[in-house]
Amino acid sequence: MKLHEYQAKGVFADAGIPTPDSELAETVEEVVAAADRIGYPVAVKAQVQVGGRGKAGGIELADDEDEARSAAESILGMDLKGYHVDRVLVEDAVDFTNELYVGVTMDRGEGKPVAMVSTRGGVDIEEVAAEDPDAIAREHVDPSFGLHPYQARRAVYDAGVEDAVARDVASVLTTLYQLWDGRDGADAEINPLMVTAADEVVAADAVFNVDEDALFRQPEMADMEEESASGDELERKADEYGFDYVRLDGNVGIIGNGAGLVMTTLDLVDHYGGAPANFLDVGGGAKAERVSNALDMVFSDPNVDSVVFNIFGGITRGDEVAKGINAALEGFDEIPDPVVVRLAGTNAEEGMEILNTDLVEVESTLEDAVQRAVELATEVEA
Amino acid sequence: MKLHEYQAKGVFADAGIPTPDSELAETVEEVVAAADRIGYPVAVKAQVQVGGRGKAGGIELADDEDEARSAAESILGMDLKGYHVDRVLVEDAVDFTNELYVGVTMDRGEGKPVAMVSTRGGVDIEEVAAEDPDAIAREHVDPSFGLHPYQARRAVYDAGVEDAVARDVASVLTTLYQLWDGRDGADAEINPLMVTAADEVVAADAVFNVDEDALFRQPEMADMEEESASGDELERKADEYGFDYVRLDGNVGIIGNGAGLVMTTLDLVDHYGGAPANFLDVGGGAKAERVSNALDMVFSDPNVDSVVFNIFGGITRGDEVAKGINAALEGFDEIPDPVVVRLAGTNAEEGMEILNTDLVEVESTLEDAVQRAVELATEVEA
Amino acid sequence: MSVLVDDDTRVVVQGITGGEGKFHAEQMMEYGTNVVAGAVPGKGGQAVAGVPVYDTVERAAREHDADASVVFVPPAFAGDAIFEGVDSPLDLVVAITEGIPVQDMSLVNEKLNDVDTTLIGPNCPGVITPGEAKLGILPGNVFSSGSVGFVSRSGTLTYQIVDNLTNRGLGQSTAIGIGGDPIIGTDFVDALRLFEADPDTEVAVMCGEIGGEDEEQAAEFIDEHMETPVVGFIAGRTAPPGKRMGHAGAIVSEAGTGTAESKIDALNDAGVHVGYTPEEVADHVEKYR
Amino acid sequence: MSVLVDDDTRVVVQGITGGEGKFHAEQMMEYGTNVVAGAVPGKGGQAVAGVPVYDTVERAAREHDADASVVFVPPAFAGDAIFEGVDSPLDLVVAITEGIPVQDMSLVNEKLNDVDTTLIGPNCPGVITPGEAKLGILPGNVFSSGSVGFVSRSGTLTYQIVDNLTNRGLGQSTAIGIGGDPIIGTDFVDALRLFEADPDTEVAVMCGEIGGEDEEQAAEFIDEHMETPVVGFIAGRTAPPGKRMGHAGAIVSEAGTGTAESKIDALNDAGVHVGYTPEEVADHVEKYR
Repeated sequence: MKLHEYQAKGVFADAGIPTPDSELAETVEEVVAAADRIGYPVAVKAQVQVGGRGKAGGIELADDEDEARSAAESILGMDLKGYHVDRVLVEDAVDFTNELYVGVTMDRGEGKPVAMVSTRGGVDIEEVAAEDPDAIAREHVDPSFGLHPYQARRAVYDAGVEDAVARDVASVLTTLYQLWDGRDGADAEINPLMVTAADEVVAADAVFNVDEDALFRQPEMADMEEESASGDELERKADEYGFDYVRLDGNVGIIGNGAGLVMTTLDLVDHYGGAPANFLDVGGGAKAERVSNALDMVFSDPNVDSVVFNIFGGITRGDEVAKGINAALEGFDEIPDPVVVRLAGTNAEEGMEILNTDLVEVESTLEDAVQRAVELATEVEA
Repeated sequence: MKLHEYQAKGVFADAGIPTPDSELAETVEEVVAAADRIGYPVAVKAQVQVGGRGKAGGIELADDEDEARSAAESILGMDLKGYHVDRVLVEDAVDFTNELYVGVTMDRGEGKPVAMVSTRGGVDIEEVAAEDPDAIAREHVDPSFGLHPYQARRAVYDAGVEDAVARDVASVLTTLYQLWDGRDGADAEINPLMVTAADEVVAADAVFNVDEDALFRQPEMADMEEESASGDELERKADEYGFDYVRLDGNVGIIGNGAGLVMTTLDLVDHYGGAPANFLDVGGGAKAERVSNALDMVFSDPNVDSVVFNIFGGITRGDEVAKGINAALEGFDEIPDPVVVRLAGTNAEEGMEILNTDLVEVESTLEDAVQRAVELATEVEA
Repeated sequence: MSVLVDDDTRVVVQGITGGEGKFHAEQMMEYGTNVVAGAVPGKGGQAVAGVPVYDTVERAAREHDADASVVFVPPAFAGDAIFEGVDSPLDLVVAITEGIPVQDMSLVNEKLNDVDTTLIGPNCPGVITPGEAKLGILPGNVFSSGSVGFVSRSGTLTYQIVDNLTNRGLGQSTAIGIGGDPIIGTDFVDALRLFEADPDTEVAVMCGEIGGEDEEQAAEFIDEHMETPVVGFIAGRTAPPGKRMGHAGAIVSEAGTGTAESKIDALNDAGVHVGYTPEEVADHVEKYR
Repeated sequence: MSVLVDDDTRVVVQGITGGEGKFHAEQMMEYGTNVVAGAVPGKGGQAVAGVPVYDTVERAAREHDADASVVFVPPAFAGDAIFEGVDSPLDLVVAITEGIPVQDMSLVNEKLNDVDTTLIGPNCPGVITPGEAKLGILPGNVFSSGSVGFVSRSGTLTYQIVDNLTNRGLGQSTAIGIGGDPIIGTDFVDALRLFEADPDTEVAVMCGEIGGEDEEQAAEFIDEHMETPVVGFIAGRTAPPGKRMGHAGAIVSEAGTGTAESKIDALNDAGVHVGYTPEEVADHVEKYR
């Protein structure tokens, strides 16, 4: 779960990290009023959760009221990489001499948190990491001890941060780690952490992503979780249904249980010359309602020409899954796209017998099911 | 640094540990008013930091106003093991079915915190520990992880706490550990943790000692540190001077630097047939003022008949120490008791030469100095 | 022979009084697993699925000489349950629970460095030695006894490929579902090391997926330390970069590591035959019989 | 020969820009200690006492191939400084600082279980191999080179007894002040183990005090593992129970353990001659020449 920039800045500021004076605004007049209060120049920044807002026109500087008004008019209501901008952050435009990067994340390879500092802030840090890994000082943290003060200092000195702000940057990194640790952060980043001519540091941007699995114990973070303004209506729907769903470019709809098996089904569609339309993992079990929701999702995608429904029963019994599929499909007046079903695992044979072959085609192996779905999609396409 | 019961209860209550309704009172009228508000029966408890207050008459129960008044009259102003009682805690007298013990301390042998639970509360837990160690369930804690929830539960179940309150006792232990950890506790204890007929738990007493060395980062605890109402005026004086001082029963005053060396000097006094009057460690260095203060302390003790002043210079130079001793003694019109000085270590010889032998006797070995001081004390005594 | 579990393994079910815990305790016993006790705080003294329940894992383990546990505890409490299993102490803890906060697992991971306990999972189907014992939720009927050591990040994909093997008469020595979470106990290298040391495992199958570098590390281990032949499978070849597909593991990082291609290349370089379909995996395994 | 330090030991002084740090850095160098650098955050690039100062211990150690440090950092920051020394990584960290919060040392103690660094102290005078190197604040002139291994909880008492030894011509291989705090790095057993393994230590002296059970554990170790003869001294025989005498270690617990009597008895049972005065210690040591 990602916080908006303004939310993350609020969290950081409450913890004592310096942030620029700023105000959230939803109308042009609010933008102008905020800018007048803060004082020019200001930055007007679209509050949508996409990277590269600046390049996409979602951030403008304004030196006076006219510019603020025009920035607000151009950004509010704009469509930014599929996201509608309905709020902007009006912020004191900090005059800086230097831009740093400070971040904390989980290094899954090590199973440990890692705290990072770089003097190459203000640019895409992943590019820096790829081109010049040594430009980022990294401290792996034993999470039971937390980030030791000496580690924060070492990261700062190893990164080559100038002496005048070294102590302040170490303090920001320590606070960021504590926030990350205390609020179940997934990623916490300040990029750039600006250094001003007066040798002060200011968090000019703020990223804070929370571990979704930990929201139960982070009520404040959960409160900040807003309807994720996903650009894709189907992905929004998947969120509602509680499916893992990713929309792709092909025309073979795919439904299955378990991420690995669904990915494998995608791979097989590709292997047999088809193109997957989506990844859809219904998860454990296959109650009629979930089956129905899954089919609804796939049928809603106009690109889909055929569907392969692949369930490996495991503990769930195949006959129950079959009943669920029958019930779900009987709810449709007309089946929008041909569906190929393959059931395996416990009571798979009983399930295959139960399936209403007026509504679905049945195959007994994964390979056959995928090939048949690819064939059907090719026929429809033709 | 020990908190008073009322302070510790405040800290515990703020952290969510149930404590009885109570009120601090300094006069008989305040006691009665508090008791009326709380409702009878109440306990009236002397707020002095000594063990065994109950047996010594420092705690009385009152069923009505007359009893409250009489309890207040007898306890307020009393002398309890050398401590003047000027405040009492008036407290709802909890009706209990069971008394438990819950505590957290540092196990120095293991270098780890230990959390403890026993169903043998309400009595001297050290006696329980000595007679029946298995009656106390102990969980050693890795301080980097803190007390795991399963450890709190395990301590409670291993102690044999009844099911009805097991969860609440585990929760109290967890909170107590967090307080101990977060507030730099030395010892944190609830004895007894009462179990009521309604299966509720209530902290009927509260002990919280803070690591003196950590007071710099525990401003709240430091604020609670009051003038420790020590029963012994000399020990109060030692606190002011910043000496480690313990008053003993003998007549040979002892001053030295370093706890081990001072203890050894005591042992030698005993070894040569004398009786130490005190332990006094002046610590590192021996500036004139500290020497003077140390001599003032020892001379203030009417039991003292002679003094042995034993300094091993180490990095401190013996000639400087000697100058300090001279200057200090020259400040006295008359030296109250004979002083034997022995200096060793760096520049010891120069120091011995400098010493004003009109004011002090000089010996060149520890053994000789102690023997001479014992002799002098015996002469005076005779 | 087998690794990790066999019919001597004495199992405590943590969370046996919950719906899932009780159901799978029964399923495990039906399969033949030696489930000796359950552990649920506050439920000590009860009996569930025919075995006694204790308040603490330590007591359950002590009373019944248990050496393993299976954790069916809700995610908010599962990290603590794993610590409890580790500290009881048990040789093996299998954590089925899905959705444990990643910071909890990072703490568990730190603890595991200092102890001898093996953790399988979390968010995994468990481990099975066909015909002897299963610890977890794997459907026993898919598996058959034999000499293929099987290790996989994915649950249902395990069932799928094992099914292909079983249908060809290629039974398994032990199958280990290591789980798809970002931080897990036993990883591919750990599992392969066990199979390498097991005289009755004649060929190993490792079933990976995009994301992370565990498969690449496994390839290095295979190259340097394994005599036992290994057959590979990598799910997610067609996953677009930067998209999250179910498992936290299944994120392709931007920098081009962790892709299916890099994993398959690494495995091929280590002499591993990588199947492109489940049937191809079975084909490769068959060659090593 | 010696233990822990010699003239090859390359020393970083943590806190070298402070008054104490600078003074003792100079004293150590004057004694012959190979002090190669200082480390103080924010003071990198300066030079103090003739050696360069670095912002981090790691950089100081890397640039100068250092293997040890002495910590003269105020108590509020000393725990962190010890962690930094351990993690730089150094073989030996000697912490002189007095008054470190005990919970900080408990965390350090936990860390030391997992690493190879030896910690001496805190709240100790340091360690000296006479004629070669001293790390700490011990007055070098009291010590003389020889074959007595010396270990003590107490600073000035060490100087006293070593002085008695030196005056008799009983020089020391290495003298270790382990410190009087409740939680310390190297304890008696660790130090005695080093002396037992050192071919040039012919007799060991351990100078303990009331409180705790370290001396009793040392007695057990001597009984079971030592060939080298040991002479003992216990300070605080006349201390009344329950009184705190300076060192946190010097508290006699109520239950009767940790008393001078129990310690002396344990040592006697292990064949250790215990001196009742510093001179008696020297008498006993003399017998073993």
